[in-house]
Amino acid sequence: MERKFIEYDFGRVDSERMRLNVGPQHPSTHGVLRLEIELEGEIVTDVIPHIGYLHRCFEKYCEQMQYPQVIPYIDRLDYIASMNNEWPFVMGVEKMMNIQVPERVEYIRVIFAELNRIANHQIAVATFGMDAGAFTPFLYLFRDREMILNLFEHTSGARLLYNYFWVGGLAHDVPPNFKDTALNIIKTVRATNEEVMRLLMGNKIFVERTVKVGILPADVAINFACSGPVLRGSGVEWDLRKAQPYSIYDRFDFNVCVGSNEIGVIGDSWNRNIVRMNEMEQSCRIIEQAIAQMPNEGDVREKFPKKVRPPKGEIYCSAENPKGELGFYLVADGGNKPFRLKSRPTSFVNLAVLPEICKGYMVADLILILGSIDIVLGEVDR
Amino acid sequence: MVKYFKDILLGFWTIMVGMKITMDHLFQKKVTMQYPERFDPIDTGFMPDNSRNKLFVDIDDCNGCGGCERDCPVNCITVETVKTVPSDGPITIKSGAKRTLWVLKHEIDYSKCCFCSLCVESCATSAIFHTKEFDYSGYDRNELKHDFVSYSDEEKQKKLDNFVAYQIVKKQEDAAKKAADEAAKAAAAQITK
Amino acid sequence: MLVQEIYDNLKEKFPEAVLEFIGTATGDPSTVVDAGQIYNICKYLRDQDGLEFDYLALLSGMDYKDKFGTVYHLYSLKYKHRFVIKTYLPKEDPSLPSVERIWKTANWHEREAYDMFGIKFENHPNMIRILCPYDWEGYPLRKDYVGQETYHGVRIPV
Amino acid sequence: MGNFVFDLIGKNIVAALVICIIPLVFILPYALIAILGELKIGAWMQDRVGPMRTGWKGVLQPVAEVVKLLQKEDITPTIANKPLFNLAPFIVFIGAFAAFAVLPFSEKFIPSGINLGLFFVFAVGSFAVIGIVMGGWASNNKYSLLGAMRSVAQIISYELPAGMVFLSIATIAGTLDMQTIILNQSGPIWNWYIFGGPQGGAIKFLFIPFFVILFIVYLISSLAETNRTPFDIPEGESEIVAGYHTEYSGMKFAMFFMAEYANMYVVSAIIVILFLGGWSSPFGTSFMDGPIWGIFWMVGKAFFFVFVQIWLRWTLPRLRVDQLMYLGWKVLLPLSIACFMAIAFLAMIN
Repeated sequence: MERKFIEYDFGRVDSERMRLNVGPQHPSTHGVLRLEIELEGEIVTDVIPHIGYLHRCFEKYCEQMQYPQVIPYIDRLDYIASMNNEWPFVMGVEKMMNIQVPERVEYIRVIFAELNRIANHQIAVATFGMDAGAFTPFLYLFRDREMILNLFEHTSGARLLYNYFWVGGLAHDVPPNFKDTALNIIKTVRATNEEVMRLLMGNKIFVERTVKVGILPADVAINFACSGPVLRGSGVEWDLRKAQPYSIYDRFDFNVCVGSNEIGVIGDSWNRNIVRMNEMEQSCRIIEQAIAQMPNEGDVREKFPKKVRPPKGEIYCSAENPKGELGFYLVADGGNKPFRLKSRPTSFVNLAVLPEICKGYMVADLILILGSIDIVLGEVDR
Repeated sequence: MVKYFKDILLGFWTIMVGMKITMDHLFQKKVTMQYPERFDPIDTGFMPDNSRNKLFVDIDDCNGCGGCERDCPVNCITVETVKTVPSDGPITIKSGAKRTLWVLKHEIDYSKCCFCSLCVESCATSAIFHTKEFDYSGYDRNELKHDFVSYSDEEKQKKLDNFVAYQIVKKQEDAAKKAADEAAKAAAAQITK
Repeated sequence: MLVQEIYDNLKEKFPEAVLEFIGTATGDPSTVVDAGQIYNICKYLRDQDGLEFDYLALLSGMDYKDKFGTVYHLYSLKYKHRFVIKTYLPKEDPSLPSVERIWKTANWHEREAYDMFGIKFENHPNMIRILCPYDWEGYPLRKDYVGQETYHGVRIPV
Repeated sequence: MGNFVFDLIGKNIVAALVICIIPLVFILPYALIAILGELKIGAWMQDRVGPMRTGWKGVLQPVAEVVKLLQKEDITPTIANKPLFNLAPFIVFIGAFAAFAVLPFSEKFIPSGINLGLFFVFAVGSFAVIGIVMGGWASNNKYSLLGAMRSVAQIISYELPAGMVFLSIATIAGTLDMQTIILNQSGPIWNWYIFGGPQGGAIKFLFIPFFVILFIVYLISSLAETNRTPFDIPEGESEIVAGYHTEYSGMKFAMFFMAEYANMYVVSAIIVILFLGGWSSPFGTSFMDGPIWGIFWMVGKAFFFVFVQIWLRWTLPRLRVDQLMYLGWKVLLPLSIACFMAIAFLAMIN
């Protein structure tokens, strides 16, 4: 694919390049990220990300922790999608210990993971809009996310860091009016999405700001091992839920959303964002199907093992997180603590592509590209 | 040229659409909750029964097993215990089981607590649980440490002394018993000889 | 393609460099290869028709107490198969060729492995620390790591 | 148009001072109201309730903010160029304040009834850019410098379409005097320029589309000149932190703030004067008309456009620098020139 940059002839202009530190404290670095950028006027010629400001030795801690104690730490990786984070770890330990979790648990897990995917994409779209200067859609989306968080709070007891998926089951059963609440949430999410499509995504200014900005060709995206909406925005149809169906995802009918040339160019910021908008709709569909199929009765805690002690061995277990593929490479030595737990942090891998795609654009575009990658610094730095 | 005018019109039209949406919202019902006035933590609509807030330990129910201390991922709980002695009499915890340990210290550092609920899960007697209180603060980090044991220092010291004294007594008794046993054994051996 | 077939294919091509096949009762099987040949093997795995591992999911450094190691988790988006390669490295001065030129994503993963384990990757364009401060001493994820007591005059709480 | 203050207390220095102070007395309460409007309208559009703590329903919030800004430590960066750094906010404010000299409030009251009112507004309108560049450069901050650079390009480019709009109105009105322009439009509502102006007959309807386009062109240019969304590029919060006023704090920041709000009123008032009949009543000369009602109509109409600016701010995302230039040079300028030529032609055959 041909890469289109804003053409600018540096040769003839006798000017000094400016080095600018974007961050660690900057309104739109989504946390404590420092980008050392080199500017030619307003054109970005080089970007060097400096990360690690939020590094808190996650992997070292995990070696000191028993398996159930690791889960609260995993919550704090990508603190916007904690439910999804817990899943690959729990799934990996269950596979190692050969635990078959009950049907009902699988359905509840799917519903919560998809609800959290919606919540995450709402934040991603909202903050992306705010990077472009539109503040109002941000609050509309946050208002709806509040409903999802309320449901999570009524289920797990916490709003953000759930510690809900446990090895062999779930920490609590769902509240009695769970199905109605979930369906109500879907209704609201759809209504707001339609509104955001008109207010933000359809706005000509926003379209002009995002199309043909930060074009990430498919081969580069694969080479950089991008995943999630960043990869799918580049037109690669790769979703772990379809490619290697884990849990019960093969029972649901949903589409993998990919970027298109309809508005903008495949792989630009606009496509990454519209993939998120469409994925919310697909998540709604999955939740509807899951609620219809879900068994009503059953104990979510019946398969809890007495002691979580996976046998000696190693496993790489990954799941399709809202931001992409989150995996845990777990090496167990037969004890009650992991010998080594290496995470494959989605945002870390996706952020690595930033210097590749933002050269030749303006500072304002750099911020938008960073927003369209949708990183969480808790996960980048661990 | 057509695209030029189309773009201008499209830009104008989408701005109008956006302005209509914000104008509609101007007259809609607001969703803000005025926090301290309209917030009632007892109201289940705001806070569910299993919500995870400040921890509380019912020390009369705590048998001092230390499970919460072991299961805490952030080591915010400190439990110190001493064994009971027969002279304390037949004592039980609130739920009726026999108490074998005096809890001398059960301290939770709320500034470290991560509200994961693992301690609640591990407690066999349900002595530790989450309350509905969540807005607490202090001017010093140490103010957020809370010790649930209400014994005075003398009482604690007395319990420790009791235990130590009992250990000595027990040791002597054991020694005496052992000596008696050996004497009996020796006597028995004598007899068999 | 099954993991066993890929292993056989690889063994045929690199009889010297492919050392061992570890199949476990639980979890993923993996293949141990010679660290010095890792670049050639990875290049083969990416470019060979029928294998085409174009996606490096994860590159992790390892400390097995008696030796170091690196683990590569590979996907093929086309054939949807996975493969795991391992290398073992000596305790003294561990180093092996970088695969950054094959998969760009290895850039940051290798920097992280260097940061955490002190494993050096040859031919890497920018072999500096990534998560720890640039002037940090020691390699934190090593099993025998002892932390710094002070950093720029600030005491580090244990 | 005589000035009624001079009539009242004679032509002396006290009268001159009073005339100078009246706009200032107007700006301060107006700025408070506009800030409150910004907070509240923004909140309501986002389904929030906005500030609720200070006073009844939070109406005293802007007062609290001003008091906070006054109390704040006034920080000057050590490496800043101090004289320029300290001077910049005042120059920006003077630019906005000077425009009030020729803004009529009613039939009877205009601080300075010079007959080059439009030209004067145009001239002092570009004054602010000097202050912005001064502040941005003197702050010795790269973000401030970027903001200042953007601001210059923006304000200079949008002066042109605005100038074309002024020119068209001057052509049709035959004057640059504000009061005369308004007097031309007095009478019933269809005498306003946006409805084709005072001329009668069928040719009036030929004028309407061009005036409407000019009206929109000026509305957009005015947003750009006051650095309001979607043209708040010089202070684009998500990109360059706060642009040219990143390093300012306390009272000097308040000056920038006040200048922005004063500018909002100035451009709104000019829209009202040029297209919507200024202080004249929409019900003709017989009903709700007169000097006192004139103030009501003038300020009321201007406040509506202040509201529109706030409304746009909470609706739209921000443009990029090159798109801003594209819009200014390739869309607004050709459109305004075309409209100017059409209007001149129509005025000639009329």
